[in-house]
Formats: sequence, structure tokens, C-alpha cells
Amino acid sequence: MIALTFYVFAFILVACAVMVVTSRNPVHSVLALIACFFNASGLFLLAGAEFLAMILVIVYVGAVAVLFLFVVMMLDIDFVKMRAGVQRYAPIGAVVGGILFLELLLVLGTWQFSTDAQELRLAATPANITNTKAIGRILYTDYIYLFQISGLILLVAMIGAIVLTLRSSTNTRRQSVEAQLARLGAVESLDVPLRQGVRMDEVLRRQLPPPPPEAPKHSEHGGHH
Amino acid sequence: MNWTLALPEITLALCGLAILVGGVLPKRDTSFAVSIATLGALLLAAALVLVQKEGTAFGGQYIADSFSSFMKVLCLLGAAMGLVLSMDFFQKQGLSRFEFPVLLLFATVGMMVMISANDLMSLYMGLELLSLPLYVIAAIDRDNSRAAEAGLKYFVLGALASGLLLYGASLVYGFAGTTNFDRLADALSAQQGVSAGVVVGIVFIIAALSFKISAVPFHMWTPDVYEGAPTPVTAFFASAPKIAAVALLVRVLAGPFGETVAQWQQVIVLASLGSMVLGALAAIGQRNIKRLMAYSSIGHIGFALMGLAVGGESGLRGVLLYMAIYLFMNMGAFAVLISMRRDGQAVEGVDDLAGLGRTDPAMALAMAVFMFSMAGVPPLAGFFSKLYVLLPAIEKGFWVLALVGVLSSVVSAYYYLRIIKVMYFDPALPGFDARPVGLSVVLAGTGLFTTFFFLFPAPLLAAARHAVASILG
Amino acid sequence: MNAAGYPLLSLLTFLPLVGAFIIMMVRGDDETIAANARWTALWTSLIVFALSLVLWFQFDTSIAGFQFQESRAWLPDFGIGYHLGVDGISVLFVLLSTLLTPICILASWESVQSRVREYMIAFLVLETMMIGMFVSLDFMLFYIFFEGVLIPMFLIIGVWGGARRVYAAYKFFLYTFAGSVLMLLAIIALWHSAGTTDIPELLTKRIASAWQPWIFFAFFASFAVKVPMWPVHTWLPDAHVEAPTAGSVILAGVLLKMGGYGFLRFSLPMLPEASAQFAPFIFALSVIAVIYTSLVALAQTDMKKLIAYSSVAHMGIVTIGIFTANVQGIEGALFQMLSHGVVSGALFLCVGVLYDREHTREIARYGGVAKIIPAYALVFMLFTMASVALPGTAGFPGEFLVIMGAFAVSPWVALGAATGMILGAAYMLLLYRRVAFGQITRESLRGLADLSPREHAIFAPLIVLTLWMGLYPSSFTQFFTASVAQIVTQHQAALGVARLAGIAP
Amino acid sequence: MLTIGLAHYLTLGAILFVLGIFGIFMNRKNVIVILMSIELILLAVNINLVGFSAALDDLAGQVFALFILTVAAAEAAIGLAMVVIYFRNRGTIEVEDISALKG
Repeated sequence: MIALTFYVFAFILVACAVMVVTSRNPVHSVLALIACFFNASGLFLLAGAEFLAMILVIVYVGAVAVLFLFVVMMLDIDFVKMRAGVQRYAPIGAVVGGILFLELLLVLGTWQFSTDAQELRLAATPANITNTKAIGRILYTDYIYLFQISGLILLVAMIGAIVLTLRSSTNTRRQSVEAQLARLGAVESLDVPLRQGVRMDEVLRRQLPPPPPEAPKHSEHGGHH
Repeated sequence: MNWTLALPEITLALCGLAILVGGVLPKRDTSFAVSIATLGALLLAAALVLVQKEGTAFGGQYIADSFSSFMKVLCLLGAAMGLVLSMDFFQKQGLSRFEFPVLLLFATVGMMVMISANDLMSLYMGLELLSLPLYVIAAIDRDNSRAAEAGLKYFVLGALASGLLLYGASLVYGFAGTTNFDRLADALSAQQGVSAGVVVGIVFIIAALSFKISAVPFHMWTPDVYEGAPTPVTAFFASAPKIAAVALLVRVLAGPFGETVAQWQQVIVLASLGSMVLGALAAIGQRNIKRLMAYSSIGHIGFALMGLAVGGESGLRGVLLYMAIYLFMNMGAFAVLISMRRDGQAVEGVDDLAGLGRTDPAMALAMAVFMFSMAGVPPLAGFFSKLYVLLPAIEKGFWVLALVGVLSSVVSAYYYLRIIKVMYFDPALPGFDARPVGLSVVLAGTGLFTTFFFLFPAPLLAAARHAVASILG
Repeated sequence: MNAAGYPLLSLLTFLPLVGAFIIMMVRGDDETIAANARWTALWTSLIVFALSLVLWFQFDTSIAGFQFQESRAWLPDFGIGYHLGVDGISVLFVLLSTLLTPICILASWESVQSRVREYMIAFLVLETMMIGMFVSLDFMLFYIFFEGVLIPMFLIIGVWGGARRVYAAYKFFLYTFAGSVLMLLAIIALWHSAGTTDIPELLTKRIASAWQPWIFFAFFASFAVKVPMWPVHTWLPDAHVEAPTAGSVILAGVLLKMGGYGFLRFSLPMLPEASAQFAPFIFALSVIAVIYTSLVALAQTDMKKLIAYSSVAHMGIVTIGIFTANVQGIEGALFQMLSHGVVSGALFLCVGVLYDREHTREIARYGGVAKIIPAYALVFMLFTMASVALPGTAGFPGEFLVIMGAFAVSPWVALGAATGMILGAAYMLLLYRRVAFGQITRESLRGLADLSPREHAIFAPLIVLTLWMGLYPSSFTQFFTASVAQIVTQHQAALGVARLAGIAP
Repeated sequence: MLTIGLAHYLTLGAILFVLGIFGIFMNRKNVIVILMSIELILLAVNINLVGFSAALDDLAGQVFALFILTVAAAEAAIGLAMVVIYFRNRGTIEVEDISALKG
């Protein structure tokens, strides 16, 4: 049963991966990539890596793949004009890829562990606790150093994405507190009596209060134009 | 959990966070203040590195020894010089953004993590913490299509290299059951005849690191990225990250994979030969001085790899000395390149240097010193850097390497001479714009080092010997 | 510390750098800088020359070994030290360098008008490198000075040279650099097999026979280019023609001697077997050089080029002398190098005098100058005679001794060298006749000014030396008799050992 | 073939790895697909690591994979940002057009 599940997942995974690489339409590629991640997640479950399987779905499908999709859509590429398919070197590439694959198979097929791999392990899987718990135990203790570095990496990615893509465009309307404060006199705020409103069309106007001694407390109205 | 050992990294990272907050909050342009603060943080980290104790921390993921101190100080110096070179340039280009120093600082943290890595995982994390900021700052001139292209190219190939590294690392992990370098060394030395999977893994890891140091055949990105990126960024790329990657290569090959020397030695020899020859030949036809420097850096890496291929105490010491001297020569040469700005416009042609000997004799003299030094003419520092790798190469009988090395340095002398020829022999063009103080300081410092290294070589030699002793155990 | 009681050789080597530093510090307008640079350079080089006279007077000619030694640790990790000293072979070259430098500076007094400061700095740096090379007793140190010469010389040719200066400068640099890096490998190989780069120590070590040909070949690549030997001489005519006068003088006077000095100091004593083995090969190349370049010289229309080719021929005589490995041959070679340094330097100065006035070096453009400027013609004649080795001038004793030495080895080699002498007489006299005698070819020549006091001052010491060396050679040969005798004895002994080893199973 | 062991996972990893490499070098139409190929390579690595982790009974492999996931997410963000600015500059993301800098 497990074997069958494995083969189903693996087959779909490979098929989708082929589609990622060869599909004409990048949107299809992204969707195939999402399918890849789902199937890989299933394989992780089979191997007992439950936490990783969940993370793969959450992080990859939830964030990364959506990001891909978002960018593909945003870039507004004319897919019809795109040159079709993989280009003329594809057969050569396929042959080279095939050779690489066969070589890897040859190497991996006769896999052997180091004789003392068992003694060298640093984080042997503890018995009788869930995979998530086990990872949680070591992630924040033994691997705190790397964990913090990964935090830095995410920070850097954030800075990087902002540096590269954020620009103060002239088209977007944004609040500028300073500009609003400086607009003193041009706009005045009225204390409107309850249930009377301001009937601008009519001459009905309240009498102005005496001028304030200092910059008035406009800030609470900062939001409106 | 002996976390205080990693104090330099921790301090630098915390400084980075503080500087980031300090840079983001004020409404005005904070780039200058942020640069100064970053410079201070880098120097503080260098001071901390110098007083750092030796040992391992975080369950063996982190190691501090005299090798790491040596390389970290070099990297911090390189980063600091790169920052000084960039400050004025970005302002004049209208690119000054406070994020650049912050990214450079985090990249430096990445280098330090790499250099102190004693585990495949910390190696990878350090490498990525270095690479991601580099991708960004290659393209920081984002409205320039050349910079954007350089960034994209660098990113795609860099990510591919990361993939190769990881695939190799996974195989090595699978074989030994551990990612810790010390334990890997045990596992690999215990084995009679290493299994094929490990060899494939090691080759993948070497290939990925070769990409980072732009050794042949993984050099293709170098000229394009060097040309496309803003010049100070190129200066930084050509120095500190390369030193960190070489340090990593040395540590990995001398440490955990030291027992499998037979498997990787030929690979390194070939990479070294290829880099030296390509660096010498491909640079000849270049008109753009940044591309020329890119090929020159490939050639220099070939020489450094010669020391690694030879191995042993003297060979590795040669690598360390080569990188140290290369840092100074390279930074000095780039300081000149960054000063190449006419009527407010940066120029990059070799011919734009024409007549510099008349218009700015001091800078021309400095550049001539760097070029003669890179060509390996005694008594300048570059000669000694080559000598220190040639000595062990001949001692251990690597005749072909040594011969190809000296012949390629004759060929490369041709294009270094071309720069000198343009500066001194050609009719003068209008002079460059006034040079900012920071550039003059870097120029003077590196120029004096390159010229007078031969008088006081002992301290650097002693430091390198000490450093090598610590990784060879 | 040494015989002088103070670090004489270090002083000699590095004093010019002090002068260069002072010149670098001069501030002011172009005129002030130029004047200051000229005078500072002249005084520096004169002081160095005066100091070097100590060597002349205090050198103990009865000792074959090294004198005035200084040594300090420098790169102890690699067994490379800072070791200076002179013996009979090198001492006169030091004097030659210190003598020619002030003469060159005087010679460029008026002819160099652009970038005077840089020019003088380059010359003083060049002097440091030349002296340093002759006094180093550590191979690595030697190499550093040997190569360091390239930097100032490249700039001197390239910046202040003639029309094709860039090509000539490149050719000069790349030829010598290519040769030298091979020597670097050989030096490292020597260091590896002997564990030291100290020359006196290396001289006592025996290099394994299997290694000798390789090391010899690498040395040969470097020194043969420097000498220069046929067929790697082609950089020399270009460099000479394009270099400014003073550059040519130093090039012919000192730099060419570096090759011969290298052969004599390293190849012959350190690699006796390979030297003996390759001697016929060297003889062949040298004889070809002597005859072929003499014929080429006959066909030249440019005065400088003619003298440049004559240099190649004269240096061919030198290499023959060195590899005869007998006392006459080596003494002759040494003497020939010294005399050639003086005479060819003087000849280039003579050409420079005409060039400064008429701005051409075409032989055909001159004629009958003897009638217009007799003093110059007289000086020129003296050096022409010395160049064709007229007895009584500096050229004679050297060539005579070499031919004597060569005859002992092979009459054919001696014949070749003698043919060269005859051809040399032909082209030099032809040159002199076409320039000095005959009809005055151009009217403009009538306005030629005779030698100025400055030029008199330049030529006077050279004239004195030329006659002194010709009339009383033993005051020079006495310096190197002991050293040469020792080299020859050791060479024979080493060959004897090798022969014995060859006979024994 | 009916018991699923290490070899199965390794083979699957190798297939994905080769596909990823193929995708990077043979793709001539779209840079985004190259980024996706890189994700495939990282997925291959993760499958390898999980396979080894299971076979060795060691959690380090899974932790490694976890970190790779984190970094890959960061890498994807940077990569896509790079594609966006490239598109803004050039109006295209075809691979064959990325050759203004002559290699």
C-alpha cells in the first residue's frame, strides 16, 4: 500500500516537474509547480517528516508559489508572442541530462553509508514523540545559531525586495502629514453643532471663533483632504 | 552553549539591526550617517575578531581559530574599504540609499559565518546570507538596464550554484550521517576507499564554491556582473566575498575532505590552470576596464588555487598570503577606477585613462604600482604573492602548474602594461573630477602597502603561518 | 660589520632612492621643479659615485671571496636573507653603474625637457636597481633587483623615447620578463634542492646532474635575452633606437652586462656540467651573433641602430669568453664588458650630441662634420677606435684575451670572433667616415655648435677611462684576477668530479 | 520494488535535479521558468535530505531541509524582485534578450 502511494505521488511529481520545465504558458508552469509541492509533501509524509510536509505546503504553496503567480500575472507578458517551447538545443540538452541522470543513478544505486554513520549522528530521532515536537526541541536549542541566521536571511530578502522594487510613484495617493499641517489657513475645520450640519449652499454660516493662539489641533483631522 | 565565542558576528548583526532602524526612521536621507555607522560597526567587529578566543560553539557549528581570525580581518577590511569607496560614488550617481551599507553589513556577517563554518549547514547559511545581499547590491542601480541585467544573471547562476552545493552537501550528509566537519573528517578517514556518492558530493560542493570565487569553468558570470554593477560594488565583489569563499574552500578541502585529497586535487589543478590561462588571454582584448579587471581577478584566483592544489602547510600559507596581498592591490586599483569620472559622468574605458600621468601624477603612480604589482614585477607586493605559491608548487613538483603560472603572468603583463602605457605614453585627455578624500585615503594606504610590503613581510607571514597551523591541526 | 666599518653597499644601493624621494617632495612651478630635480639627481648620483670610490680603494684584490658583506634576516620562513657583498667580478660593475649614472643625468640635462621630475626619479630608481643587482648575494634579492630594472626602464623608453617608443618599450619589457620568469622557476628549484638562496652557499653546493640542464636552460632564457644573444636580440635595436640618449647609454653600458654577469656568476660556477655540455651551443650562437649582426650593422642607415647591432656583436664576444671557462677567456670577457660599457655608452652619447643639434640619426644626413666641429670629431674618433679594438684603447685587451682563450678551446671559435673584429672595424670606420669626413652634405650642418662645457664634462671621464683601460689594463684586471682564478679552478674541479662519477659504475 | 527504501527517494531526487538543470540551461523563453527550475533543484535536495534522514533515523537532515525551505523562500523573493526590475527596464523577460553585456 505504501509502495503504491509512493509511486502515485512520485509519478505525479515527475510529470508535473516536466510540465514546469516545458510548459508554454508560465501560469501553467506555476500551477504545475504547486502540484509538485503537494506531491512532494505527500512523499515527506510517507518518510515520516510530518512537520516538513506541512511547512512545504504552507510556505511553498501558500507563499512562494502564489508570489510566482502574482509576478507572472503582474508582468503582463504577451504569451502568444513568446517563442514556442524549448528551443533547438533541447535534444542535445536532453541527451546530456540523460547521461547526467544515468551517472547519478549509477552512483546512487550502490549507495553505502559510512561504517560509523550511526555513531556520527548529531540529532538521532528520539522515540515516542511526534516529529514536530522532536524538531521543535532541537530547532531552538541545538540549531539556534542557524535559526537566527535564517532570520537574518529573511530580513535581508525583505530589505532587498523593497530596495529593488519599491518606488514612490506619482500616481498613488498617500498621506503626507507635513503637507497637511503646512496647509494651515487654506483649510479650516469647523465645529459643527450637532444635528445642524454645514449647509454650504446656503449663507448659513456659524460665526468664526476668535483666532487660536497657536497652531491649532488639526492633527486629529489629519486623515481628510 | 558557548555563544560568547561568536561575539563578533552577534555584535555586527545587532549593529546592523540598530543601524537599519536608525536609517529607516528619520525622514531625511540618512545614507551618509548610516555609512559612517556601518564603517564603525565593521571596525568594531574587526577589533572583536582580533581579541576573539579560540574554540567551537553551538554544538560544533561554529569554529573560531586563528585561520578564521586572519580571513575575517581581511574580509572586514575589504568590506570597510569597499564601503569607503562607495560613499561618494553613490551620492554623485544619485543612488545613495541607506540600504546599501546595511546590505553590505549583512553580507559581511554572512562572510564571517562562512569563514567560521564548521558544519555544512552553517556553510550554506553563511553563503546565502552573503549571496542574497550581493544579488541585490549588484542591481542597486535599478533603473539602469545593465545593472538590472547583471543582477539577474548573477542571481540565476548564483542560485544554480547554491543548488549544486546543496545537492553535494546532501550526498555527503547521507554518506556520513552528519554535517559536522570534524565528524566528516572522521568518517572519511575511517573509510577504506571512499564511496562514489561522496566523491560526487565533494565535486558538486567544489563546483559551487568555484562559482563563488569565479574559477574556470564557473567564471562566465564574472565579466558581465563586474561590468554591469556600479563600480564600488564591483570593487567589493572582487575582494571580500572572494576571500571568504576561498577561505571556505580551504577549510573544507583541508578539513573534512582532507583525507580524500586524491579525489579533488586534480579538479583544483585543472581549475587553477584554466583560470590562469583564461585570465591572461581573455583580458587582452578588453576595452572596458571593469571587464579587464574581471578577467584579471579570474587569473589571480587561478594563482591562489595553485597554492590550494599543492596543499600542505606551505601551499595553504601561499593561498592566504595571495588573498591578503590581492585584497590590497585590487582595492587600490578599484579606487582608481572609481575616481574615473569626467564632468560628473563615470567613465569605464581603458582609453579614458589616457594621459593620467600628466593630469594626476599621484594617482597614475599609484595605478602603475598596482598594475606592475599585479603583473608580478618585483619588488612590489604582487611579486611576493606569486612567489609564495610558486615556492611550494615547485617544492612539491607541480612543474606544469608553475610553468603555466609564470607564462600566464607574462601574457597578463601585456594588458597590465597597456594600462600603464595609456596613462603615461598617450596624449592627455581632460583631467578627472576632483577625487574625494575617502578614495585618496584608500589609494594611499593600499599603494604604500603594495610598494613597501617587501620591507616588512614578516608580520603578515607570521600571521598566515599561524592561521594555517590552526586548520592543519 | 664589514671592511668599511659601515653598511657601505646598502648605502650605495639605497642612497639614490633617498634622492628620488627628495625630488618627489619638491613643490613649485614647472621650472623650479625641473631645475631642482636635475640638481638633486646630479648631486645624489655624484655622492653615490664618490662613495663607491671607497670600493676602488679599499677592495682587497688578493682575496677571491666576497668582501664588504652585510647580512640580515628577511624572509626567514623561506630561508631567504638580505645579503650583500662584492667580489672581484662584481666590484667593477658597481663602479661602472655609479659612474655612468651621473654622466647620463648630465647628458639629459637639456635634451629632456618634459616631465623632468619623473625622469630623474626613474633614473635614480634605476641606479638603485642596478647597484642592488650587482651587490646582492642572495639569489632572490638578485632576482628582485634584476626584474625591478624593468619598471624604470620601461617608463624611460616609453615616456621619453622616440616615435615607436611604445612598441619598443613593450618589446623590451615582455622579452626580458618572459626570460626572467623562467629564471625565477629555476631559482626556486635551486632553493628547493639546496635549501637556501644564499649565493656564497649555493656556490659550494653541487647541483644534481639531472637537474643541471633544466636549470641551465632557464637561466639561459633569462640571461641570453638580457645579453642579448642571437636570436633573441631583436628587442635591443628597437629599444636603443627609441630610448632617449641616456636610456641607451644605461642600456648598453650596464643593463646588457647583467646578462653576462649572470652567466659568469651563476651559470658557470653553479652548473659546471651543464655549462660544459652547452658550451658548443653557446659558441655557435655567439659566433653567429658576432658575424651576422656585424653584417646587419653594415647595412644600417640609422646611427643608433648601427651601434646597437655592434653591441650585440660585442656581447657575443663576451659570451664566447665566459664559456671558454679558462682564465684568459673569462678575464677577457670581464674586461670586454667593462670596456664596452664605457665605449658604447660614449658612442651613444656621441650620437646624442648630433641628435640634440640636428634631430635626426640618419647617417646620410651627416657628412663632413669634422670640418665644422673638430673637437667633437676627435672625441667621436677616439671612441670609434676603441670600439674597433685598436691597441692602446679600452676595446683591445678584452677582445684579445677572449680570442686567446677561445683559441685554447677551438680555433674555429677564435676565427669567428676574429672575423667579427674585422667586420666591426669595417662598419665602425664606415660610419665614422660617412659622418665625419667627405663633403658637407647639407648647408644647415654648417651651423653646428661644437661641444659645450657640459658635454666636455660628460666626455672627459670617459676619454680618460678609455685610454687608461687601453694603456694600463692591469689596474683593472688586478681586481678580478683572484676571483676568476678561483672560478676556473673550481670549474675544472667540478668537471673532474663529474667525469670521475661518469667513469665509476 | 514493493518496499520503499532510500534508493527510491534518491532516484526521485536525481530525476528532479536533472530536470531542474535541464530547465535552467534549455529554457529560452522565460526567466521565471528558470526560477521555478531552481525551486525544483531545491525540492530535489530536500527529497534527498528527507530520504537520508529517514534512512539514518536522524533529524539533522530534516532540520537542514527546513533551513533550505526558508532560504529558498527568501531567494524566490529576491529573484522575483530582480525579474520585476529587469522587466521594468527592458519590457521583456525572454532569456535570449539578456545579452546586452557580452559574455
